[in-house]
Amino acid sequence: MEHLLEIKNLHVVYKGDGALVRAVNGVDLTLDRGETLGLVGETGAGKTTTALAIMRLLPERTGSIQEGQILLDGNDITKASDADMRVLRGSLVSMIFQDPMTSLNPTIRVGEQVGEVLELHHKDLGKEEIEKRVDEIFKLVGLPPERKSEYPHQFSGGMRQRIVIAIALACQPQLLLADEPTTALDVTIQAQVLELMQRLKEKLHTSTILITHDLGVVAETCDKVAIMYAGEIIEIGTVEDIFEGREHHPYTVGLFGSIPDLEKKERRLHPIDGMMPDPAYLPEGCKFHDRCPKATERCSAQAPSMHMWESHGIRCHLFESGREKTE
Amino acid sequence: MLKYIGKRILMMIPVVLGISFIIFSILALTPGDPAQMILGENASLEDIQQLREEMGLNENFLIRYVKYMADAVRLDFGESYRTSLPVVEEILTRLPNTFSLAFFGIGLSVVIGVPIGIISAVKQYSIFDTVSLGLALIMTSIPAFWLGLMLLLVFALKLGWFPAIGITDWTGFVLPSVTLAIGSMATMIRMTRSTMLEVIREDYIRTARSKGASEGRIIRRHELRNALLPIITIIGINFGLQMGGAMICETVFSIPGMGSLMITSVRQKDVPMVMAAVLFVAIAISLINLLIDIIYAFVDPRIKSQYVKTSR
Amino acid sequence: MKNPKVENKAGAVAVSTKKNSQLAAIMKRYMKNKLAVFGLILFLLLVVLAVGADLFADYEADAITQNMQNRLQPPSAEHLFGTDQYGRDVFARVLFGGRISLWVGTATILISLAGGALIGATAGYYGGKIDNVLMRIMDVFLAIPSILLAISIVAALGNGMMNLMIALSVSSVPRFARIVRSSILTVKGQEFIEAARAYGCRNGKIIVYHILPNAIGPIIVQATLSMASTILMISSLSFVGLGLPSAIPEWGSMLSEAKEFMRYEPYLITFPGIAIVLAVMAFNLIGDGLRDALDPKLRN
Amino acid sequence: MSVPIVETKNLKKYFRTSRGDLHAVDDIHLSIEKGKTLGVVGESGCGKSTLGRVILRLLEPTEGEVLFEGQDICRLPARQMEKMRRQLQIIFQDPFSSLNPRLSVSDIIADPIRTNKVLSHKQEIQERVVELMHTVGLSDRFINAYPHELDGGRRQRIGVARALALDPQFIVCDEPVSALDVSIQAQILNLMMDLQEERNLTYLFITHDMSVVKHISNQIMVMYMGQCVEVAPTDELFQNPIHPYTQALLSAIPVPKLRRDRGKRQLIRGEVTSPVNPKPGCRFAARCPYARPDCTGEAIPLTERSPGHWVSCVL
Repeated sequence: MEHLLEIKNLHVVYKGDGALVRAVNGVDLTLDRGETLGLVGETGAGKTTTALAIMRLLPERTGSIQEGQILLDGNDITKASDADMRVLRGSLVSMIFQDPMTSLNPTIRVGEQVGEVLELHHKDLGKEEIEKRVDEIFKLVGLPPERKSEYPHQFSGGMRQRIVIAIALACQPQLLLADEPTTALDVTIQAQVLELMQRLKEKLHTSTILITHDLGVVAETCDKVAIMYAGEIIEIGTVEDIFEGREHHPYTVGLFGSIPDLEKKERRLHPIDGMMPDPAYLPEGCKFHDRCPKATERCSAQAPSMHMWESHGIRCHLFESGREKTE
Repeated sequence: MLKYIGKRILMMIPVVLGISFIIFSILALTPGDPAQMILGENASLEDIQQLREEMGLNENFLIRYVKYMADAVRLDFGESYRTSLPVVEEILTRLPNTFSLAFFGIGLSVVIGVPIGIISAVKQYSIFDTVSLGLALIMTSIPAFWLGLMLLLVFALKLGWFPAIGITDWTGFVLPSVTLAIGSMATMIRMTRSTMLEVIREDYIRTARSKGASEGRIIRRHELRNALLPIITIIGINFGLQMGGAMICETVFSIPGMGSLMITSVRQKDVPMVMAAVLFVAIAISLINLLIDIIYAFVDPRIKSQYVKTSR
Repeated sequence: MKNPKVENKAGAVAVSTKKNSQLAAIMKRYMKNKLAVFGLILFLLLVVLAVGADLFADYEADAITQNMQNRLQPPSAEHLFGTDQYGRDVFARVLFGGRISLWVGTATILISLAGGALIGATAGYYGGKIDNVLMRIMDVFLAIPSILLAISIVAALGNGMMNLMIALSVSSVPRFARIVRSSILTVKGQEFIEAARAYGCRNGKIIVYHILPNAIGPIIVQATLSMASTILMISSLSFVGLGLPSAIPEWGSMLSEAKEFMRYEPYLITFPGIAIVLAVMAFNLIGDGLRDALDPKLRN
Repeated sequence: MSVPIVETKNLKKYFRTSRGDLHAVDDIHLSIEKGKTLGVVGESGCGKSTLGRVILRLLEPTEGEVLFEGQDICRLPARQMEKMRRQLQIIFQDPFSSLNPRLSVSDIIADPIRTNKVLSHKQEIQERVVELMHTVGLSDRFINAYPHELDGGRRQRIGVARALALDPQFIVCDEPVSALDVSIQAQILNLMMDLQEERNLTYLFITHDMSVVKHISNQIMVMYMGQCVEVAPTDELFQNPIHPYTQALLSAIPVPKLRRDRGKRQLIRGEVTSPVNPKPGCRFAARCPYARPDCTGEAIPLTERSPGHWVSCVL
């Protein structure tokens, strides 16, 4: 079976003044039709960079894909021309950005901003036809179509994120990249937007990569989870593997230990000491070794590879010979 | 929208009053007795005293100001000490020259400077960008009157393409307009470039890219409009500078405008003329800025919607 | 509970180990900018020539005393820039003209900076009604083009160096007041000011210790750029005969006097003009360079 | 019951706006016992940050009292207030704007000590700074570093050290971990809880994150549009939320556990508006699924449903 998206050994670097920032270091991912993958990690883990690489929207002068393939529907888009990419963006793959306050153009009516995607990808549609479609999309995301001739500043944050979603889904793309779509919103609004995304996903059968740092959001919306650390995927699996499985990468253990648990009584949290390494100066060996409570000498010398069994994979020497007890 | 325009016009009144008060106060410091000046060296003391009385010069400063403004509202700005004619007449013959000069100057700098700024920003770090920034740097550093002299020397005196003196026909406007345009063109290039660069980095440009829009379309539809909004304000601010520049330029090209009028009047201590001239120029600038504000409100939906839908 | 574990791993974070390394960092960024360094060199040259003008020429003999046998000499080894219609050495006059421009410019900037800082800081820090009244007055001043304001003041007070300084200062105070106010407002809104108030810092100390060091950057930049425009203004006013008495060597008045001879003696208008351009450019370049070096966006 | 260390009585803070009075804090009564934490939760714009600032008198209240150990600090003359400030400190959300970028770490931490002349010798101050840095888990090699050279977690530790410098009794924590990544967030939360135990500190902990607030608080107050809609001991509030807004907030938290009924939860309609010239009655009524005619029109007082559990709702 052909995957909708297959990323093989993706490396992305940014060239700043002097320093070479290695933001993504060999990411492998597959996503099938209709699936939702949660891409989890802390600031600087390389989540957004991965998404931008899929969109081929890395900052022109500084960011570049150094190595690897991104197969979208079987075609390697790392080699696609700019013109071909423009045809794909918005129609086959689209992206939702984090901050709804800044991701809409302040001087264009929201209806036109939604209509523009249709205009770009359905050249055969007439003006009226587009208007009709825009109305439908507005209803779909729960916005009154009468308000399509208003400007972004007249909408609240939650409404704007609905407009952003409308733009992303207007052409019914097969792949949606949602970069922290609810982080900037209040909890009750976040719940509304998540519910909307869930409903649309079921309706449109869109595959989604949901980038987030919130494991709660992942638990509620995703089928598969990939956890990133310092530009690598260090653990991947189904939600069951990640949330209910017994074996985990030590970083994943730390991540879960950091979240205040609503049900447990215990007061102290169990975070990992230290912090993520600067991607301009990555350590030798396993990139997590200097924070890892289980690190051995080998960890600082040799980078571990991903050890898979069934759907669950962990990038750690501890799991070299298959399932091992971590506790 | 009418409400907005009305509000803006009302807001102009205290500014104009303020300007007139400041200028009136400054000029009140002028040494010398106007009555003596008008009547000449040999006038008798009684005559001078009488004229002072007639001109109201013996009264308190504030009362003189109020009287002046009361007359000014009726478009009576007094008579020139020099020619004894109403100052308004002279000013009205000269104001259009200065005004059109400033207008041509700013028009030229916008037409040339804004596109250069846009290309510079889009092609940041290119040779074009470097060269245009370098040019802008030189252009801001050249004093307009010296540039005027050099242009005059080369194109009027040496090559004889344009007249060296006065503005009998349109050719007379060419050199002074170019002179004026150069200075503000530098501002236009730099400001357009920097606002454009800011817009290029905005999130909504990334949104437009992720829709699959082409670079050309992104520039035309998404970047230009947002970048040009601040430029409108800059044009307004620059207009004031241009009026000042035009007045200096006039002396280089011997154009009968407000500049030469003011300079002669200042030298001869013709206070009513100076007062009225400054007031007229300042009001003209305020009007232009008012116009700019209204245009801005029309093109920027964020301001427009505040007034169109007051119910929300 | 015990104290939490103090971090001990060295990590890869490079941090300052000496105090006042920030100034050094700004200098380093500035020196990386070639144009800015060029501006600095121009400026130093200008200062050396202006301050040391007496080493190259004699003020009375070369720049002031008329010498009619020697009038309108083209540039030569003896008179580098030629002589003017009164036979005075143009090179000497350009040198001493630089001294005048620098002196009047610096004095003007200092006066208007002091005035602007006082008004702007009061308005920005106290806010409310005081702010409103002060800023409306400044707006009125800003509505008059500065050259017009300066001309009016010169008209009232008459020519002369002191009056010129007053005229230029009055017309640039509002601009400084604005920039000081806005940079203070930016800093004032930040949480560390609130923190300082929370531990009992008084207003005076907050302004001097917490606000000013953070607000000073844009003010210095503005002062440098204003120096450029002030030099332009000085020469413009002198050019139309409303600045300094014409005997004093000043670039603008030199150009004004040379105007009628320019057709056959173009060098008379060339050298003073270039002098203005270079001086103005020096300050523009330094201002731009400082702005980039101080830009907090580049710092992170 | 012991005497509360901090108390407010019908505390109000209104802001004048062009559209009318914004009731940012409207009639808040609260009391915190020594060594305890009161969590204040609510969505953006509910007035929780304003409340924190009014309690510290960084903003003057429009009406009402703030009592610290029984003394109304809002009526203290300036000199006495300066002394009082040593007892009351604040930790901010933004680890970027809360530290003066022109000061080194040692100057930032030492400034409160110097300002209040707690210590005068350079050497003593320096020693105290190092001690404070160790207390918050910072290596003293950062003593001459500048804030921009450090990451968010370390900056936040500096903010904590600065707040501790005067040995205060009460600290307002205004979203101190919201800008941080989870693992760093957990480090800072642990630090704050340790400090509380060690020094018997009292916290007012402002946050929008229900799971964080549950973790650190003894008592929680839920705010909506400037008003307190429900206040209760932490466990009581989570087990038995009464106000529909509290219920909605709790059900909206994404829980990092797999549930059978994934994605199905109680949603509330609409969004928060700002409380400008609000009408009397329940401000949540417009979004409330159980709204009735008697929700609006009259002010709804807080009533005690079970010991310590107060709710403002007609239901």
